[in-house]
Amino acid sequence: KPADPTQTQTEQTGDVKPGAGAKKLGIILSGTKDDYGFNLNFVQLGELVEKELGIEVVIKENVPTTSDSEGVMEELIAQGCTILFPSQFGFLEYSHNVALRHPEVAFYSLPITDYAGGNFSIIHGEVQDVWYLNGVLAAMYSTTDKIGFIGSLPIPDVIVAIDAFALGAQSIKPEIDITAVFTGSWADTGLQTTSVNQLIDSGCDVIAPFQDSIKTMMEICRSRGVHCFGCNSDAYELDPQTWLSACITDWSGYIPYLKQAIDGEYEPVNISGGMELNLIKQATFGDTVSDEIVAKLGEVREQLINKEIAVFEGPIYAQDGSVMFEDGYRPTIEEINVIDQLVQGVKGSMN
Amino acid sequence: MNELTTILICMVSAGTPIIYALLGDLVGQRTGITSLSVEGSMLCGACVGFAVAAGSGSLFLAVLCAAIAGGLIGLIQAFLSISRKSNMMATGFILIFFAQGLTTFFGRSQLGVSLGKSFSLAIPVLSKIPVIGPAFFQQDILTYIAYVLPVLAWWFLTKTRTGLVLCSVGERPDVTRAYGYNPVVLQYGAVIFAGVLAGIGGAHMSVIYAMSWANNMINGRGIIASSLVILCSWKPQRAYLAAYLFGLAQALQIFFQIHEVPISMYVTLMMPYLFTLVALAIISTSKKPSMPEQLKIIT
Amino acid sequence: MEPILRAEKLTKRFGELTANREIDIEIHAGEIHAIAGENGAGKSTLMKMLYGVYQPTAGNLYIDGEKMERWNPTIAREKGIGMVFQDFRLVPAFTVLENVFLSLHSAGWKINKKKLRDEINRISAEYRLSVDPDTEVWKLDLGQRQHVEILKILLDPQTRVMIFDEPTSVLAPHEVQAFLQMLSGFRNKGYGIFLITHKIDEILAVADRITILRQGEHVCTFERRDGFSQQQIISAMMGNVPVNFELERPECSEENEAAALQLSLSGVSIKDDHDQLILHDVSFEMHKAEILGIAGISGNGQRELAEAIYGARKLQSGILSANEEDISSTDIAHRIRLGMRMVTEDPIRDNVVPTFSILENMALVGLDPIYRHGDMDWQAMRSQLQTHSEVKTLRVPQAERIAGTLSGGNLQRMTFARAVISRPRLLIASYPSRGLDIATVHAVHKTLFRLKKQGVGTILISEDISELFTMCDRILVLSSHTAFGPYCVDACTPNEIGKIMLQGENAHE
Amino acid sequence: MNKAQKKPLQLQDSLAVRILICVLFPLIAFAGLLLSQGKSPLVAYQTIITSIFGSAYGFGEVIVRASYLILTGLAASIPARVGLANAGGEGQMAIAALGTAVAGSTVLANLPGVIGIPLMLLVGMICGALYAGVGVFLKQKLAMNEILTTILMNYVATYLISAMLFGSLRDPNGWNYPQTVEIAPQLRFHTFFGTRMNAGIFVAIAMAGLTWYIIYHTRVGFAVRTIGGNQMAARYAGIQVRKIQTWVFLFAGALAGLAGAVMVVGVEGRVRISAGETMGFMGFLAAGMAGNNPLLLILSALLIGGLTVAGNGMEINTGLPAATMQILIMLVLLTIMTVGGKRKA
Ligand SMILES: Nc1ncnc2c1ncn2[C@@H]1O[C@H](COP(=O)(O)OP(=O)(O)OP(=O)(O)O)[C@@H](O)[C@H]1O
Ligand SMILES: Nc1ncnc2c1ncn2[C@@H]1O[C@H](COP(=O)(O)OP(=O)(O)OP(=O)(O)O)[C@@H](O)[C@H]1O
Ligand SMILES: [Mg+2]
Ligand SMILES: [Mg+2]
Repeated sequence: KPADPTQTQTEQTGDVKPGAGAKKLGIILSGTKDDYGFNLNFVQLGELVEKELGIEVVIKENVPTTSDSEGVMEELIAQGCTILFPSQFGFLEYSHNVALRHPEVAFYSLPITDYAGGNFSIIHGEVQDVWYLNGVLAAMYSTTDKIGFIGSLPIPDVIVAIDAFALGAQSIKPEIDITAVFTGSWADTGLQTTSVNQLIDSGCDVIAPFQDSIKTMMEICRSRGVHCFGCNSDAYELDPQTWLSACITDWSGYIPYLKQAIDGEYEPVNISGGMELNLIKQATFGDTVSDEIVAKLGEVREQLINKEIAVFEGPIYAQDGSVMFEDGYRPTIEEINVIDQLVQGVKGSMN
Repeated sequence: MNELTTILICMVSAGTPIIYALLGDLVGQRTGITSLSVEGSMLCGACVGFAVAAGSGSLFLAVLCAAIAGGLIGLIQAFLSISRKSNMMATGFILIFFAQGLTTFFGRSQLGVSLGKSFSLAIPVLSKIPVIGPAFFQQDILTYIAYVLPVLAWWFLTKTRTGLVLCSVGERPDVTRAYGYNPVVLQYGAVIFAGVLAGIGGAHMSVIYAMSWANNMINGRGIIASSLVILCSWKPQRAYLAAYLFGLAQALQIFFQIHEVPISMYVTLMMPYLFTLVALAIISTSKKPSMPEQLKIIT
Repeated sequence: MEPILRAEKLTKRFGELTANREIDIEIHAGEIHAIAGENGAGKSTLMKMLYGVYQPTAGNLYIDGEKMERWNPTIAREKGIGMVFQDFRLVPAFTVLENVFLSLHSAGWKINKKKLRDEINRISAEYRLSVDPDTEVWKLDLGQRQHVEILKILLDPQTRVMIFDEPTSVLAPHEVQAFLQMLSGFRNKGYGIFLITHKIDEILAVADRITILRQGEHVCTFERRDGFSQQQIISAMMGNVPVNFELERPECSEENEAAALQLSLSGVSIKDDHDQLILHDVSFEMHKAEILGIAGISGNGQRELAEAIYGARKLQSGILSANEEDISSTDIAHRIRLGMRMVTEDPIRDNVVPTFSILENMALVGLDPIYRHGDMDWQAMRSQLQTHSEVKTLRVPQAERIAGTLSGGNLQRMTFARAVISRPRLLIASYPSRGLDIATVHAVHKTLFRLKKQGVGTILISEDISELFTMCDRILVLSSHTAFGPYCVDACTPNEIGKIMLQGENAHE
Repeated sequence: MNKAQKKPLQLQDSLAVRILICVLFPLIAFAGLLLSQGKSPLVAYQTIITSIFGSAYGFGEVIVRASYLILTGLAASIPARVGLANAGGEGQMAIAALGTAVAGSTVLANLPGVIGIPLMLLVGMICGALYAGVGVFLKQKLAMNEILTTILMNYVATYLISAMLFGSLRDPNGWNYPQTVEIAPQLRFHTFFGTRMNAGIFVAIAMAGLTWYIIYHTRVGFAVRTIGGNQMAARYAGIQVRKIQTWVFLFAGALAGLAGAVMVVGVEGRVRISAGETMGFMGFLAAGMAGNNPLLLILSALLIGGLTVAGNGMEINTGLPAATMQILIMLVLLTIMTVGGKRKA
């Protein structure tokens, strides 16, 4: 097996930039590729990378979010990957450890933290704007004015999503009824089924899941004649009639950074942004979403991008009536990321 | 909709797959063999059942194929734990992971597939009864079968020759042999039967309950079903109690959250396991031993 | 006349051990054919081959003169051979009726309880068997279980030959007579019967023919028409070695007696396994170095009493004391330290670890454990074992043999020897001579006497009144939930004791 | 013993042939799957060697996994020797990991490593034993079947840990993600050769050896084996069966707990939601394959660890989904069960 000249050189001199001349990009997933959710999202990244940058993409599924992932990353590097995408927060610390050992490899991590530097970059797509849009969509769409949200575990992304979603919906119908339940797991089919059925029985006609695998919930919604959002990936084609939309990563915003790295001009970045940076977007709208709603969504989207409005703009009250953000205050992304309360008007509990 | 009805519907649908797997393994355990692999059989049944139902539109074919798929896992369990006398629990775990691998790999093509039809079948008059009608009689054929299955199993195990011989294997295989029956054949039959029923339970889970195939969708329900046999004290008629209690607890996991019952969500999520522990504590106070003797020797 | 079943040069080997060597044997209709021999002579093995449980290593079987190519219990049953095993072949969790149903292949695929129950009751009435068809077998005592076994055979219309392996060893004395009469009844109906027993008088009473085995070999066969005597049979079994079975009851020396353990019970009540009071208000004092017999029909609380004294069962009320010390609520370990040892009525179930070797089993409250660097020194313990004379006199099998493969008699000898070599001060022996051959029974008795001389007391539980009278100083009788006595053997007769045993039962009913 | 009487040597009786079957059959079967997917089996199999033996790192990974599996395997196999079954290694390990992580970031955080690390391990053992203690308590006091209770308590443990990690134990500086505070750095095991390999493996092997010695060479072990062979006989020999059963069960829990502690002290440094997942079940499996023999367990744990690592490598190399590797690993284990079974004649 001929040694990779770039790699050898890197090890010897160390002055070649991380990821320079990369031939392989590795993506580390905690679940399986085809979940019509979080992990499929990264498969779409892989496809885009292969198309736009012409380098090979290796995806490693089912990696536990423990230090075992370090071994997997080492193996990926051993097999020639010089750009790595550890997909989620669970890999953060371990990928950072590996990054320290392998300065020749470029890392792109997604969650907000302060690990950026050296060969370790953070590009975070902020979810609140898009979930706000989803909330607007849901409120306009619902006829019963009851909406069910199926959360997994109360991690920051999920809490921010529920809150943003509720605020969006309340911006259209202030009295709208949003019920949030948690299944305690990312993809328990049985609990998903029970949740959807019981939410529909209690009057919900729009379901918004924050789950890894949404197929089952789509099917139940379809069979019971209600509508459903997706989560983290564009699964419009699953069922255009039942599908509403979803908050998904806009990988086009990532490609320039990758290209820079391959060209040997890697600079560590620590970016957090939303639709304005093309890091995140709303997925394809379902066939039943009316032009009127689409138009309204377009309006709000512009306002959000122009910062005319902000999702979390005070006064914002928590469930118990306490003030989360003072009148007129716009919290920073770091502050948003550590919200640990549901906003007023949401039924449900995270304790 | 009436909230009680909602809970009952969820209870029945969540309990049905458990009834199948539980009764299957109960029969197996009566011959002295524990098949933890019913979890694997359920997975295979769910995957194959869904694929066949989606492809053919026939529930009958789907159930048939699911039963065969589940039975094949049962066959491997039988071969290893009977002919090779391997450790049953370890074999069970291996088969669970094996089935996970197989179904994840071969089920990929089914992940995005829709059934396109529902197999529910309301029973004419009964389904009109308020509250319980929609809960118990607006279900599907597999659920209705599950209503009579424990009674059937009870009748089979206590009234027929095959059933009695089968139970005698779990008590005293040497006596069974002395009576002129072949314990090995019976054990094979029972363990394969456990796989078959679990496979059908799996098909219910994917084809009827969730109406889709998802990776690892059984998620421990088979392991629970297998251990609920202990809660049933190896008596099939208690399967109603065990399975529907577990189903009820699953329904309440979400119900309590929707209705803002002031209990920590972690406690509501723990409910199926807590319920079972409490039920076991209550049942364990009765002294009379009912465990098949051969099971004792193994554990 | 053609024999129903004839075996030719049957040989059975287990590994290096030849359990049966080239044995010829046959059975005719309407005869009782007794098989006798010492423990381990190969009687059970031979019968198991005749019934097809074991495949012979060599030799042939003929039914009605026809050579059998394939032979197993199912075929045996079809050909009319039935067997009652030493350890019964019943499913304890099932009722009598269910057990009978399973054994009767002709009874259809579905159980018809009414029909079967009538059938059972009919046969029971005919042969005076006492079984309730709807009781679970685990609730029955051994005699009743035997009746169930016999029922199973009788209900099968095919049956022509019945094999009984030590049937009387589980019966109370008053039941033995009835059983032997029943056997004669079967013979008169034309059944051929194999009867294994260690009791010569039983053989003399009913056998038409006797085959004697010794160390796996056929010694000789006696015919009743040629006449035979007890002496003849015994010398054939023992290999013509003259044996003196006379015993002299010894006295304990005073200094030994001073050191002995003295036991007393006052107002003791005990419950049985089913939470019923089985013994009520039992009080007695045991003298030092005394052999105290416990007489009574089995099931009257003998086992419970023994367990209570040993600490395996708790007292409902009353006080148990040893040397004036109240030990009512102490555990087994404490009583072992006090010097109590117990050989239970079912040593295989209660005293033996089947996966262990004889040596390892011997180390359970027997051989003193010897340590080297904190590690158990099995080598030294083996040498230690050989120094005990009981190992030889009781013919304990080799130290390396795995307990699970030994015959019941062998294991019984092992447990008894173990208790003796562990320096006991009080020995509780339940039915120590049950299922043992005469020579071994003699050795057991001699050992008990020797212990007595050394100041060791014995509680001897037995149903055999003559054994009790030979061995004991005093006899306690258990009957109708109470203890009568103890009676001094010199001051009463076996007849009186027998009466108390039965009268208690009558009063109870 | 009875060599003379032994049946003629059958092909499958030979150890070499057995091992060959265990290696060849899964590889051939799996090659079929690879070929059907248009992948080259040779390239894939080459990765097995390179993943495990190609670098110190890969080998270290095997060792790290084996150290958990040995401990959870012991936790499953020791109770089996006194007639009990512990299916709760999973929960005991997880709870112990949590306890260790909390201790390591609070009360023990300021201790030097020499004192702190042993105390950390002790905390893990106590937590594991306590959690197992619930199961054995319910068994001895309420006659509740310990298999069922321990299995259920695995699930309960998951939710307990979730509740803790999302609640009071959440790291305040962890960007609101569910994880405990990291333990003090001096309380971590030193790792060797730039791999994740650490002293955990020595702890595990020492425990396996200790268990083996206790069972086969001490008076307590003799009592344990007696109980395993015949509880009644043990009782009549004055052995306190229940007491020993209880202590053995607690010891088993302590070993599972030690696995949790080793995980935290060795490689993780803190606890996250899925820490140690399936290690309890895999340990059960390893124990079953080893026939509950502590020394063979070391081998089966290394085997399972090696297979997982090789599986990762092959997945990356061939681009096949993770599921195929799971199939391969389980094929190997199934074959071993088939060929290596019939331990009890
Ligand atoms: N399954 C077996 N495996 C090995 N050895 C055996 C087996 N069964 C019996 N033996 C041995 O064969 C010999 C004969 O045993 P058998 O049970 O036939 O004796 P027996 O005459 O019935 O004795 P007892 O009067 O004690 O019942 C004994 O030494 C016994 O240990
Ligand atoms: N639950 C029950 N129902 C009805 N009868 C019972 C029950 N349990 C025991 N018996 C009867 O009680 C009697 C004593 O039973 P058991 O076999 O326990 O006696 P034992 O203590 O072994 O006597 P021994 O030690 O003298 O042999 C038997 O006749 C049995 O039929
Ligand atoms: Mg015998
Ligand atoms: Mg009795």
